[in-house]
Amino acid sequence: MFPFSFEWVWDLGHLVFHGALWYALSILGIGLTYCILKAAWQASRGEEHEHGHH
Amino acid sequence: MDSALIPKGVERCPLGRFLAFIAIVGAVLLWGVVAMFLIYIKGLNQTNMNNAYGFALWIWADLAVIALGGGAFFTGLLRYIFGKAELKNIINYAVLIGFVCYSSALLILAIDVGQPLRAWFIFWHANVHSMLTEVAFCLTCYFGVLTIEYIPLILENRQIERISFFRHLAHNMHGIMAVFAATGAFLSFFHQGSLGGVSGVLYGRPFGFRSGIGIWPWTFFLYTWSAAACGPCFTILVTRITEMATRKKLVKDEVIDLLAKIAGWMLVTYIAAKIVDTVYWAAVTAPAMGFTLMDFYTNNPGSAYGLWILIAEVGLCGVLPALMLIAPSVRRNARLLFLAVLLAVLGACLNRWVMILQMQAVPVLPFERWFTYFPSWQEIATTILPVAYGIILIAFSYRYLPIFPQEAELNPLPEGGR
Amino acid sequence: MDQPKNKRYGMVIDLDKCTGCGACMVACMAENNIPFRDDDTDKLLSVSWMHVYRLSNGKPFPQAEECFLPRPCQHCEGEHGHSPCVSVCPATATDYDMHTGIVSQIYTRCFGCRYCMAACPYHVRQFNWWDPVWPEGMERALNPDVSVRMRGVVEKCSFCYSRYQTALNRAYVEGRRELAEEEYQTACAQACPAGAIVFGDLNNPRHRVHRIVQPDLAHGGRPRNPKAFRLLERLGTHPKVYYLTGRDWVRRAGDNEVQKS
Amino acid sequence: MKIDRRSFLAFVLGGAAGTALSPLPWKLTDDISIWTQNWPWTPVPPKGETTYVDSTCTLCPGGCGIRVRRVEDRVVKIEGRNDHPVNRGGICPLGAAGAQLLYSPWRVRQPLKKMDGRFVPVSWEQAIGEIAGVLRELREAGTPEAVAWIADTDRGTTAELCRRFLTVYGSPNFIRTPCAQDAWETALYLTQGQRATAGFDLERATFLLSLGSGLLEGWGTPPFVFRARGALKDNNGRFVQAEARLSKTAAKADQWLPILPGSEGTLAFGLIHVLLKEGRERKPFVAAHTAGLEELKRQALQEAFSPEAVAQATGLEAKAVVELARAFAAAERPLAVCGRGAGRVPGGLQETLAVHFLNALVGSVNVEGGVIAVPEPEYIRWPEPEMDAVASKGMQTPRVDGAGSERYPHARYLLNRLPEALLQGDRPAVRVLFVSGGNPFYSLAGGERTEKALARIPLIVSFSPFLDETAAAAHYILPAPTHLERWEDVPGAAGYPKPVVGLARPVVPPRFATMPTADVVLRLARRLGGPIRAAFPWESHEACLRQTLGPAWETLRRKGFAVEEGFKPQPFETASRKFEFANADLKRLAAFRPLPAPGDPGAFKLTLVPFDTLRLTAALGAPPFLVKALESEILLKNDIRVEIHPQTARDLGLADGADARITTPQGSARVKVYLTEGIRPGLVGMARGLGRGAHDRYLAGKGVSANRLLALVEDPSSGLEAGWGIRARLERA
Repeated sequence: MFPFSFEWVWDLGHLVFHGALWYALSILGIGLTYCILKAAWQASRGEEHEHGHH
Repeated sequence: MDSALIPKGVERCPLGRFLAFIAIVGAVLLWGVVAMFLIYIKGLNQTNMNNAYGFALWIWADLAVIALGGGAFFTGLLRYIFGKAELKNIINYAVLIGFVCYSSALLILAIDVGQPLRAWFIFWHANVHSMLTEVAFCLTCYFGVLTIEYIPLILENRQIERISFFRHLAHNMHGIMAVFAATGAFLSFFHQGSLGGVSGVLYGRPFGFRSGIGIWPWTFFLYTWSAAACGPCFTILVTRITEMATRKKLVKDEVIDLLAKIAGWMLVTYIAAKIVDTVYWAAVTAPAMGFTLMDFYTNNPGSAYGLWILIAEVGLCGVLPALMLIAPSVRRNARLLFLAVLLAVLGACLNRWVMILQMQAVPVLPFERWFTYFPSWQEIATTILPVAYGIILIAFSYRYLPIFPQEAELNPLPEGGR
Repeated sequence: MDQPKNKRYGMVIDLDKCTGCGACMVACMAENNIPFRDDDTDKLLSVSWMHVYRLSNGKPFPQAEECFLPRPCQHCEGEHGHSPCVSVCPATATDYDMHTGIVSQIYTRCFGCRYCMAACPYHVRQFNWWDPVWPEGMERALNPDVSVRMRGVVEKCSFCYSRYQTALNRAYVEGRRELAEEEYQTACAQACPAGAIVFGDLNNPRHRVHRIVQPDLAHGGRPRNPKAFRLLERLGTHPKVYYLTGRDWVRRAGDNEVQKS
Repeated sequence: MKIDRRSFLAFVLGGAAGTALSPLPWKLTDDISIWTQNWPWTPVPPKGETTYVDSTCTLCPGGCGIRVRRVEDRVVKIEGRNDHPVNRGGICPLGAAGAQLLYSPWRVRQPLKKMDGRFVPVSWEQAIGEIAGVLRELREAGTPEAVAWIADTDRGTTAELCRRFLTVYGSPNFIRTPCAQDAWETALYLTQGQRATAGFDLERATFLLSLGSGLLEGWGTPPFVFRARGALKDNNGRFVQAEARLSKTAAKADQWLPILPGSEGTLAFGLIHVLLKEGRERKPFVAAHTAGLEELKRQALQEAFSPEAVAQATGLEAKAVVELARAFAAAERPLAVCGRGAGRVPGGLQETLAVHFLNALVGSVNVEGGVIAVPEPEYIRWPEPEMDAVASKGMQTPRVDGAGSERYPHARYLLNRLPEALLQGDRPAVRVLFVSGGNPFYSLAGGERTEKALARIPLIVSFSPFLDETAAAAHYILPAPTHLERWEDVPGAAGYPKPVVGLARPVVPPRFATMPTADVVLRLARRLGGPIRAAFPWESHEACLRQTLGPAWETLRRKGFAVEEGFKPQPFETASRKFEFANADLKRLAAFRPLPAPGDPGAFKLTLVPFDTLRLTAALGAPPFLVKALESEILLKNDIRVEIHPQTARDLGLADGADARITTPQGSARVKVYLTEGIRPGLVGMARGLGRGAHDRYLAGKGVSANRLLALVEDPSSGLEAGWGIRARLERA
């Protein structure tokens, strides 16, 4: 639900819930984007890293 | 034939045998898919649910698999946040089991709703005060986390790994896995708890209702805690079953022992809290609503919810496995360990069953009678469907992905092997 | 007296007058386009907004007594409108209207998760397990003021909300803002041949419901009339449907009581 | 361009990402959800202008005022008229479901003729012509009395036209379907000398004693009786129900006396016994307005009606009988009523007389709160028809049902005796049977024997708008319009204590090629010509109605009903001008004797007692809403459930819900049992109205019909149907 849905209300419940939700989603999104972009950059540069020890 | 796909340094059964196995499980899967389509086309009248049993086998299955899938977040938490490094040898499998559990839960949920084509309204028109909303959001997000955690495993397939981008991607994702794991644990805490809240907030249902802190009923915390306790037990159980099926040792005993020990102490604390909760509920919460404990367990011909179920859940499948798991001697005995984790897993399932099914069986209006329910074959088939799907996914993952880091070491190839 | 602005529509059902004839059920079915099926004998699979329960005092012949209890949606107020069902709906498909006290259901919003059904202790909420089908020609009797519900959604009594809207529209056209008591009546209250169902605004001291129940609005609308009671009062659902009886056992059948030994 | 794996993968992934980022999936998701909200197979009732039309319900003898809500030309809802004196806004479940009858797909859409066992559509012209042909032949053969007509009422223009038609045709065999009024009307005639129907001022009674009447289960005009019952409650009156099972009526009574079934008359005499013995009769009324008390004393003070004997016969305690009599006598406005269940079976005349005597002893006759003799409506004043010789001769023949005969001089209609009469001789006494209402093929008891008897009639014509059992068995169906599509004058409301006339009007135009029964009669008369034609000078039923009602037509059309608000009952019209407890006619009646349930108690240990419910009907069939509203204690899937006491169940080894087979001397059927403490041990309670051979798929084929298991029982004092039960056996199936 977004603020433009008619049943949206600006109350504490919404703020807490959506705050936590978007916080978590942002972390995931940023993390994933970071990994992908970095991998693309590394792949284009033909970099190699040490293998097998994660 | 498919040897190019099989991880290095390990041996797999012949492709023919593998495919035969998949075909057998696939037949079960197909049965479930037929039932699923029957339900999609004809509607939920294909089930034995009714207006008194709006939640039934499926919701139980959802709650149960999510509780058992809790092994993923908790093992991740231990591995990445609390630094239990040994657990890296089982974390892959925990993630895979979690992935199977959560995808199954989502699948079942998608079958369970009356209007699956607009099920996304739960997101769009979300009511943030509903436990189910919280469940839906966190569940979906956490499924995303599990996917993120599972992807690097796929990327480590011998053929995929040859592509530089994927190799790098897997490496990078491993690099910041702690961030994902922490987010996953955060999300898990809330959705596991919210699942507990599903019945805990129902103040019209004295059997399920619990007091609590703020908006969170005690079941909120009990569910999270029990998922953290029983999830790893399920991971151990499935690992052991996999070892039996493959006739190989895949994870070292120390690793299992550590996880079992932590699960044991979690279970001890959980079951203590559960007992306190039960006593408080029986002595204070329910009587205030006009019910005694025995109102919930007796005089219920046809529904079979006797006091035995409480004893089975808290005693046989709670206290007993808890005590077993904290005893090193039990943990060292493979059979007893197996029994202990099995009981713990059953305990979690039984808890979820009771909180959903028995909650609805108990008559609340004094002039109503106990309600009875037995699932239809369509419900059973669609509940078994994810099990078959899980077995297939695990089989493929095991065959083609390096799930068990210690497998090669524990099972050295004979001379002349690959 | 300071009269609250908001309405709190409610109902009183005199169980000593109710004869269990079923006219309320049928009137409700006709008003609200309730579907019917070849076999509607399994009441747990059947949609009926109004259901008449048959209560028994449990005594042996010939001391046996029976009572009929019509059960519409109780339109629980809970605490501040948090009725058991409204707060649990994940998709905001049901709502507690603070202006009328009516618990509504948005069928096109509902996606059939049935959490509200699990939440409602009165079994007021019913699911459309089947597509509603009318035999050829009979769909002509459908009421256009009430939408027909599709398969896969939950429905329940709305206190004939469409009648409220119709009455309000008419009043507005006539330049009035307030409805008279008789202008808005539910189909069941109107049909009841025994005069057992009284409907009106519990906030309005001139309305019969208020005068009969004498609700203690400071305490969730608890009835002050000693003959009046609500179903499952102890749960704190604060229903707006009240029942009247002079029979002790009937009153006791309305709520659970921990036996003190 | 070389497509390698890399570029292919990039294409696929890029394409997927591009599609995901485009509005397409979102738009599609949204469109699909909008589709689920508007599934084409979920009907959307068309909007339109809403109008209300006032009319009168003719689905039962109640005649309630209804307010029909229409949207354009569709009937969407039927409500009770607030301003109608009879129902005052209330409505019964059947009336509320009336639109489902109008729109029933199982209506008969045009005249049908049965050929080789199947119905084929024919024109009105053809159907009426062919039937007229048969009628002409019978007249030419000099046997016009071989025509009979069964109708569910004998009042109003339609019924009077039918009866007039039979008269000028030459047959006395117009038969009204049985009801409790048969016994009441006779009782009023014999004791008060009045040709009237019995009205009951229930609203103003303060002590209501019902001897087995299902006051809340269809007896009289339900909304009126229901309201009266509420008024009794409000006035702190008392309501006592004497009945063998805890019916809805018994459940709502202040006191339930679980008497043995069939002992109602004995109880009434027992109460009279106590009243007279203790001198508790209302002496001023008895002295001033009654005659023959001594004879009643002689009759009632017999040992057989002493409290002890009555206690023995009814299963009550002697003390309870005495207390009841005293309470009844002490009440301000006591009123006793009878007519078992919904009052569809007349019951014994002596029994009704006993109840009526009881009312007379406490002065509750023709007074406020008592039994009121409501005169038959007199607005139909047509000139006597001219009869030809054939008609006169035919009218001289005795009625086929024996009503008015030496043996049953006071009976007017005895439909229950028709089956036996039909079985006599090589040729059945009735050659042509018209049926306008009542559905006798379903509602007559007697099982297969009754069916066999009726099947002997070579030509049966049904006027039913629906394919009911009688229509299914008929040779012609000449469908009438439903109650929402035709004009009908509705005189009287069953049990209502004032004269009232309602007008039913066409709320919507007829849906099908139907014809009002009265119009069919007019057409038949025209076809037959001569004096028959001359007796019917009207163009149509509507014209007849206008002309008959005269100035009242406009009032009725405008207001919908006419009620005599200030109605005062007429003085008694007996020879003594008093209420007569005894006279020559009464003396000739066979003495009171409680009628046992037919069957050998040795072979049949239990007794089957039928009961009525407002959620089913006797004749009409139940529209889908009623079947839906039916309790699962009565119908479970397709099985009827019979009520038995847990003790009976234990003796038979039956658990709640168990399958069983019930057998009576008349037949056998599969049932499920329902255990309840609300029935006397040894009895089997069975709802009437199921076991339908015709009707729609919501009703047909469900349960069994109690009528098929019951026998016809003739009351020796009047010839009226008086069966209240039958001996039965219940076994595990």
